[in-house]
Amino acid sequence: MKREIPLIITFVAGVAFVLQYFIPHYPFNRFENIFSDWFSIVGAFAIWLGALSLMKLCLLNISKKSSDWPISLLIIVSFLAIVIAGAIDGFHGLNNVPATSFRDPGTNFDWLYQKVYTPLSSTMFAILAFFVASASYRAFRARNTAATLLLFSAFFVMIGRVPVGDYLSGWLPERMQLSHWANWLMAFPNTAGQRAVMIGIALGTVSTSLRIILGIERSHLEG
Amino acid sequence: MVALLRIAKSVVFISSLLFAISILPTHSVYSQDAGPSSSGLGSITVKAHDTDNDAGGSITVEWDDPGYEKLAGFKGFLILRAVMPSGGKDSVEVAPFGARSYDDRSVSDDNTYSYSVAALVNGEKLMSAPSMQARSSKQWFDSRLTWVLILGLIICGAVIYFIESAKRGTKLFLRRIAGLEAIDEAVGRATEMGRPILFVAGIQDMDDVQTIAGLTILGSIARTVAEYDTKINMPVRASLVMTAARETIKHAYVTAGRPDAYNDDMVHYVTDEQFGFVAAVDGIMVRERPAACFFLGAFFAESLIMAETGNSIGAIQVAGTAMPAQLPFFVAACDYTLIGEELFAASAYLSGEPRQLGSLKGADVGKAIAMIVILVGVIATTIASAWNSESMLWIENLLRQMFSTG
Amino acid sequence: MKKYYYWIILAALIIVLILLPKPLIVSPTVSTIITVLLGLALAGVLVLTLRGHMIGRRTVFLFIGVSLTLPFFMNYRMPIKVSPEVQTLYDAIAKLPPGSKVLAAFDYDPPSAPELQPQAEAFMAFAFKHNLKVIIMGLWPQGPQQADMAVTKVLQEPEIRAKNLRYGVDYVNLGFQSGNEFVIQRMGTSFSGMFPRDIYNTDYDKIPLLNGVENFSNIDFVFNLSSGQPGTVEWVQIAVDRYGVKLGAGNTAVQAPSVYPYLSSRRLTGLAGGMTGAAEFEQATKEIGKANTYILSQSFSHMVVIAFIIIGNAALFVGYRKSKQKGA
Amino acid sequence: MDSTLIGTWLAALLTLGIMSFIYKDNLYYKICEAIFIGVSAGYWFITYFWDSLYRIAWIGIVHEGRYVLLGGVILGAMMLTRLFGKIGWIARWPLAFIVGATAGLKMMVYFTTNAMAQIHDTVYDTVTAFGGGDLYNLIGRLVILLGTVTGLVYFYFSKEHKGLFGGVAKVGTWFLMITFGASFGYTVMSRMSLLLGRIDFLLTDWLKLVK
Repeated sequence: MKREIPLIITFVAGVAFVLQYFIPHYPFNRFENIFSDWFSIVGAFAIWLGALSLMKLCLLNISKKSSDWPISLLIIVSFLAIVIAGAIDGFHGLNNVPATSFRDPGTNFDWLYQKVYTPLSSTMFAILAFFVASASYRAFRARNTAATLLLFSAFFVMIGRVPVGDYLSGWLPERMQLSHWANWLMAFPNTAGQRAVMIGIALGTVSTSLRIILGIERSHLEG
Repeated sequence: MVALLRIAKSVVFISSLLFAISILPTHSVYSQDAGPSSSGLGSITVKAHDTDNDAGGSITVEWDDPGYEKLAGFKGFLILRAVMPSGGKDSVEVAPFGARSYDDRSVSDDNTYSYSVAALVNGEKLMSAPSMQARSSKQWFDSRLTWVLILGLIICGAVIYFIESAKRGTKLFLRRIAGLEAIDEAVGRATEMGRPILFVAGIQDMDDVQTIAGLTILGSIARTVAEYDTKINMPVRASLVMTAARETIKHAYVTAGRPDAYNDDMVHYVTDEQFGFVAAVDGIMVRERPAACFFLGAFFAESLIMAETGNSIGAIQVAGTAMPAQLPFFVAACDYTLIGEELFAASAYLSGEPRQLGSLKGADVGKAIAMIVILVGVIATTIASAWNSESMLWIENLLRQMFSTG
Repeated sequence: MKKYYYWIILAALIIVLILLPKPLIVSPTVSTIITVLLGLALAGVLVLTLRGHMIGRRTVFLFIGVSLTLPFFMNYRMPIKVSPEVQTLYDAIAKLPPGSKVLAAFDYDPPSAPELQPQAEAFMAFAFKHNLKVIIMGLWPQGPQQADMAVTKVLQEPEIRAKNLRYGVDYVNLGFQSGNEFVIQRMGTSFSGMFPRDIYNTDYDKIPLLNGVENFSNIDFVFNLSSGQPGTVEWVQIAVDRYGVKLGAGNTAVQAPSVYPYLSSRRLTGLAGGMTGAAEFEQATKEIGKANTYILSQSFSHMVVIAFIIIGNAALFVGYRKSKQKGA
Repeated sequence: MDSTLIGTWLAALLTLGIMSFIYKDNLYYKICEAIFIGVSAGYWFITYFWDSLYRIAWIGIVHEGRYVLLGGVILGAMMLTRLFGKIGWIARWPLAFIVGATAGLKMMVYFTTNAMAQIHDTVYDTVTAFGGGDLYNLIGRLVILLGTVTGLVYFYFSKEHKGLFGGVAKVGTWFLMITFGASFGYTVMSRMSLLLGRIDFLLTDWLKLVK
């Protein structure tokens, strides 16, 4: 039974959500909305599991006094700091008329978000610039036909999409300029490749979904 | 499973039945010519009927304009509604300029309504005669999706057919996918070097099919890992994925006969924040120095940060994603990349189960249809426009109708 | 001991930077000299590589950092040509009559702000100057906050301040709603169902601007700023395909290629992609802002990346020749 | 020192800390990473609490009487059975529901918007180009036609890539490579602008070196 019930649930849910796509009649028209609500509620419960797993690993590090236990302590402290700030700001906001949100400008939560979370997140994203450069230095070598094509199309788009490209080719007729070639590459060969990938993905999704619905693919449900 | 398949077949049957019912007429259109109006322009003709393909609660009002909109001082068409049999008129809405139809979504399926439309010119209301009565209703099938249903049934039917025939023992040929052998090789190397394996199942939650595909590949990898007794480290970004991944790995360890070696902490949640997760994964990479990194699932901008960091520590890297925008980075920075659909196919290949492989064959039918339709469509249209061929024009129109989705 | 050198150098550098005269702008002559020096350094790297010394990642990183930072101090502006997809976007917005209701969907967060914020500011300024009514919403939690920043900044422009725009009448911020593409789906039937209250907790019905705005049929144009999922793809798939809205978008450069198919099938009206798109959009709307400053740094770093690609291939080419000679 | 100034300094120091990672892993980065993990995990924890548990579930059920939401709460509670070893298997039920619903939902969405719409556009685009007579457009559309079909051949699993079929598949991979190159080239630009944003913050807001 432990094994069958989840498979039946998967099957019924899958079929119901395929059918709802075609049926505007109540209650099928409500399915998508209900699913999105349920999903976010389940997510809110599940994050307790995640947070506890994170805390557990950190506490384990601290109790074992492993080499970087102060780092684990720092994780716990910063976690609690923003949770407490958000909880206090939130409950405080409930009493205001009209009620205010925990993330309104001026709250402690918002301060932490603006001054700690945002710079960290933006910078982590930003160091990608360095990695893009080193990856291009290494990867864009004309080793074989495929790599040469990759190199050439990247080169054209890169140079054609900055004003410098217009400087270099400004003397040519408009149809021959670099920016025009870059636009052409983006609009046609790029679209073609994207479409092939997209159609492939769509059919891959259909067959994977069917495998899931029919219970053939079920490793995530067996423990 | 046989029972489930039987249910699937009956579902297919029922849906075709529903489709058949749906193309029967479900509503009627009433219309009536209006009497002459006070301006010299002739009358506005109003039609009202149930809005097609909806969940009820809406009536579509259509009218024609004998030329009011061109008059100076024209303010708009006012739509008026009366509840039948006896109710008084109330105004619903002034339609925007140029509109000739309006969906009144404030009606109840239990009442019958009659509509009239008034042209507002210089403060005067030039009324049309009331329309015939209309009542809104719910539909059981969205008739615009008829071709979606038919094509969907063909492709799903093909998938199910090949699954069934594979189960009955028919030998199906499928070509190799480069990169799949690399998975075993990578795990083997990690074992030799005594270093761990890092697995990232993308950064989306369980409501993305790619995450599920990543997890099924994880199942195969974890089995090898359990057999070789290698260490696996899997940070996750969503708690639901953590739960599912634990089930997957646990099952793999049980199948490999080593349930005692399994530990929940192999899979650990870090944070829901995309780049916080990346910061942590990068930290794990430079400190634990895994010998092999797997990135299989839905990825966004973090793809290259992870792949380049993995590259700098000299790990074998196998990636796979169906995010077209991230594929270039994985192709550039990883040793092997499963491109788009290959990610979905990989789990079927790795399982080696005939039924799983059958489903791939079914998807190939879809690709064959796509190619044929594209080629036939283009050729038919070319011939149609060059020689005015009626039959080719018919094919062109048919294809266009089939594949238009909205 | 050597470990701490780097930190001491870094700290000293920061102190020097703090003590420097402000603002620090160099003359065109000095700018030219710096550019030439950078070029020479790259030539040096080329020579080294050709001799068989492959340079490490960190040297590449250093060049990128320097090439992005230096142009900030240069007093120079690049001429910019507006591309067709930005032009169609501008035309679509410029064609809207005053009083048109525009839905601005902010689906990005701070990391994408350098590319999208200039577009957001240019759009807001243009909309306010041309009396378009703007309804702001976000499918990303931080989106409406970004919108708020753009609005606050734009409202300080003298021409716009003179208009005395009022919240709730000329623009409104509906805030964030979770549910990704389902939100768009549900907005197809009812905006107020999805956004019962605005970001300041005012009821939907009590906001004058939203009077009569029931669903997409009451919206004249949707402008979507997007850096991922959910974003422009979802807006096209649901709002355009199912509800027939007119949609224009500003995307990050990464997102843009995956949106191009929709542009060529005309389901998307105009697209401003990446920093260049932002600079072009600023040019088209005549709202010159940060993007036009950034584009110089951008061009410098591009040249550096392209130089490194050329260097890498030169090394490969030399390697071929050497191996051929050995073979012969 | 006012809170804005402290905030700017804090943000600047955290920015430099993360950037130090590109040189190599170090204590400064580790500290910033720990703060990042803690703060962001907490951010999402509390956001889920207010946005989903309070705003959707509590307000929805208690104030608006939408009892259908109870289903979500029950599924959520089932997730938590994971914490109690013995009955932990119940957590598979909500997982099964989510996976099944996702499969059904995504299957149709991808089928219509990715497969059908793209096929439609490919045929339609080529058709309009034939009618248009513009050579530039015509060549472009033919390239789309060729690239899409050969690309699909590459993804075709049922036939070995040999002979003519293999040649066509090879052309398909070329198109994929051109696509990847174009995306990559386009992306380089975007990545630079992200770093620009941070450098702008350091130079303008923190050091006030430029206006």
